[in-house]
Amino acid sequence: MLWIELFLVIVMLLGAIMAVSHKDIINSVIALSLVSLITSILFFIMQAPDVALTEASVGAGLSTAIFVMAINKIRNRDRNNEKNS
Amino acid sequence: MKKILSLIVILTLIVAIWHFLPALSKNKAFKIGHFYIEHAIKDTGASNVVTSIVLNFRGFDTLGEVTVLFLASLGVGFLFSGNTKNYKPEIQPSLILRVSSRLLFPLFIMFGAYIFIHGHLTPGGGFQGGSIIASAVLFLYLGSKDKKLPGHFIEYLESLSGLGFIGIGFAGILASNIFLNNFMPKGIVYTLFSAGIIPVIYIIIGIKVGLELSKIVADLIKGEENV
Amino acid sequence: MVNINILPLYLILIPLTFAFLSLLFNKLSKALGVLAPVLNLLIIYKLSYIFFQSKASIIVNLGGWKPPFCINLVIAPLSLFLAFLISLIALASSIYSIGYIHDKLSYKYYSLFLLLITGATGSVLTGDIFNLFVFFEILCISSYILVAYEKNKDSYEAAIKYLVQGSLGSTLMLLGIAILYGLYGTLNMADLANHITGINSIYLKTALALLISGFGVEAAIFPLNTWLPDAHPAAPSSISAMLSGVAIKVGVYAIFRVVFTIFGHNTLFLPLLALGIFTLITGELSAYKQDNLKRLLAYSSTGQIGLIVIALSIGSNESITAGLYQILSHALAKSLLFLSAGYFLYKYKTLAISKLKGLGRSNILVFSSMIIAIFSLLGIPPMIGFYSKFSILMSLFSSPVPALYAIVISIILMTGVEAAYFLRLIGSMGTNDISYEQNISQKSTSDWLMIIPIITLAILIIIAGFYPHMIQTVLGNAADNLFYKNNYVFRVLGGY
Amino acid sequence: MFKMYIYFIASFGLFLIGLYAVLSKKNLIKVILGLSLMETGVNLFLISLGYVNGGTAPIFERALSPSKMVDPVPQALVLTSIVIGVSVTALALSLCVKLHEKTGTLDLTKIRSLKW
Repeated sequence: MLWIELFLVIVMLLGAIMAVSHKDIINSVIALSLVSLITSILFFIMQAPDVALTEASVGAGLSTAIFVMAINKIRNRDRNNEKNS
Repeated sequence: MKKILSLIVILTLIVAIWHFLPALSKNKAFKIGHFYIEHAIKDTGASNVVTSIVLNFRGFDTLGEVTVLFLASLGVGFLFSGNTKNYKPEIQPSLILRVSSRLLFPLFIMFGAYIFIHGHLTPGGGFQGGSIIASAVLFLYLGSKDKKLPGHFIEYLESLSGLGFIGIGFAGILASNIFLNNFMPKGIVYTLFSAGIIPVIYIIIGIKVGLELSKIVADLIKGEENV
Repeated sequence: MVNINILPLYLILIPLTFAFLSLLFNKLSKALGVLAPVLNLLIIYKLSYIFFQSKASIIVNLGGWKPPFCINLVIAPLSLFLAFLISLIALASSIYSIGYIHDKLSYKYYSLFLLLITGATGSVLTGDIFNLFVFFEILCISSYILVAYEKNKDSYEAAIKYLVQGSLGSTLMLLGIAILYGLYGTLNMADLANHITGINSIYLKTALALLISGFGVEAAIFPLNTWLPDAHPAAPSSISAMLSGVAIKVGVYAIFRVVFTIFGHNTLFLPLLALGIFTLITGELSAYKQDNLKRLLAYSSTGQIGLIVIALSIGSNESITAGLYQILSHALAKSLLFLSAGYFLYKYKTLAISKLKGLGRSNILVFSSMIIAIFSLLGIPPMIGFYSKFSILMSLFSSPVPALYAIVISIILMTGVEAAYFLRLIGSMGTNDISYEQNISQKSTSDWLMIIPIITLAILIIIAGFYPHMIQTVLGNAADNLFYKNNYVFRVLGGY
Repeated sequence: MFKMYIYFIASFGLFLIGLYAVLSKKNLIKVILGLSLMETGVNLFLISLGYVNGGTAPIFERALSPSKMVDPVPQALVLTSIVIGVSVTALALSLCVKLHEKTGTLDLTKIRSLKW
């Protein structure tokens, strides 16, 4: 069990570093979603099923969707601006 | 500049861990936690201790939390109030996505409702169920060609369910002079109809959170005004 | 008929319910916005009447459990005083907004405004540290949205700057609360205060630093106040008055509730004293250069917050009384000034002081109220501001402060700077030659709706100046409540 | 015991990586992402505070003794803080979209007043 946790934590921290440092913002958001998902598993391991459920549905699911939608809007507008000019 | 910053960050990390490890490893007795564990099933009738804390012992926090989410949906709705166009995806969804989104939508809703109705027995509750409902709405959007949620109507429902939460708290005042008191009969533990007002509040919260998050999703996905 | 033990709860529930109602009944939103502060003032009147009869703070336990296990509201002189201040400024600003806010989404404005009141009142009344965090979030988030209310480039920039710094602050705050919970296993403020005997271990120091920096963002203390000069001018003027008169003060209250009550520190608190002096000096010096009227007022606000923080962090009974006095006088004067700045913006569509030249004479009522407020801020004798500044200086002399004369001299110098830019403002607005061509619209009722709150606040400033000793007594009670932690702990935990 | 150290490093690691992003990144969305990371770190810290080695989840079953349950209070607090976090994120992102509509950029160095 210990090794699984260690592995998860290392992947999570790498994901966080990738989320912060990646050039493409969409990839950062996906990495953030990965971090949230692993956090949710850790919550489950730490006997907090309620929080794990919330983190999985809100943090990994909806929050990522909100990020992607906002980025999509911004990119669409950028593309339209380029087309117009 | 950036390198200095990251160096500072790493140094702080090391110092913090160095200092905090002994405190964490002491593994103190958690005082109020034990009280809640002891009293949850006896005094609230909910077998999920977290639910009994969220809705009964510290129910006022949850009222605030629901208000924060209400504020967010109000704010997002306010910021995008100029956008009135419907959602029109650039790439049309395929037939499979269209049909399956319609087929699965009621199942999603049912799953969300199941989670918030059983909040006092199993993990989960209003917030989790509500966010699942919101993802159902998102799914419906993704599988549709042209869609619009009735924004004003949702706002009405949101405020109504907010008032419902306060109303239940107020019923506690009428029944026993204590706000948010669990005045209803506790029922038999481990069954669906138990724990007094807890399932009622969780259903209200589930509906409210579902509406608010779906409204945020709908506002963010809506078409642009001036494009 | 009304039960005393639930009456304080209505202070929070009335604005919250009205916020929901104003979305349901859009037509009534203006009436609801005015009604909520009025009802709150009536409740506060009743509560203070009860309080002065029984001399005991009222503890409201929510959910039917005893204090360390439930959330409780503590109705003591300090929280009553701050709740009174919040409702008073809210009343003035809500009447003002009827004349000031005209767009068709105004029901959302009132809903947000009511939630702002809810957050402020809730964080003042609550006796539980996590509940304080939640109400603080309500206060902050509603002000983020209200700062962006004008929907132009500046307001979006200001709002997002405020949002990023504010939520950074609340994350730090949450970490501080987590450490406190990890150490003592409780969240009730009185129970925490009961456990903490002094700021001795590294964990407590870390937790205190995190909590101060978290609340310090909202309180606009020196390194964390870069959002303020953008956010306050960008908001609609009625909201600037609320933010400057109320929101910052709630932040200051939270900091000193943590320092004095929870951590039981009851002597000079040096770090905050130093930060307060920095806040004072940077605020006043940056205000001097401004040409934008609201920006000048915002910088002046940070300067005044510095003064309040200095007074409170000295940590003697008199100095806390003086600090609360300064909170009162600054809240009245600064919200008056923001409201009148909004009046000029509404009428002449400009805030540049150079363009407002000579316009004071044609709006004599507003202008004379502004002069009264400015004199009060500067501390000219008959106004309330004189007593607050005077008592801050007196309390400085009577307590063992290092580098006493440097502090006193810097306060006096900064008052000089303040006088310089405010007198420049008065001089430029009161001259005879009018450079900016006037296109005054005819006087309408909405004008009067804006003028009446301004004049009322001015009258309050003058009247309060006549009764310094009465206010001193009331605030002295409030200071005791903040200062003597054992009393507080006893009242809350009482029979437990 | 070693287990606690792992969670501790994980939560503070997330917190500090997020803080680094907030302080040093130029893209506004990255800053908001950093805030979200910090929030997650604090939540993980809170949950790990309440964890007991070999404990069970705080949900009663018919044949379960309450003596070995983990602390339920941090879980309730984290529930609140997650919801507050997602509200702030949604609000921040919609402000970003509107700001981008007005200025055409989200680069902090190009926006006049957004230097912190």
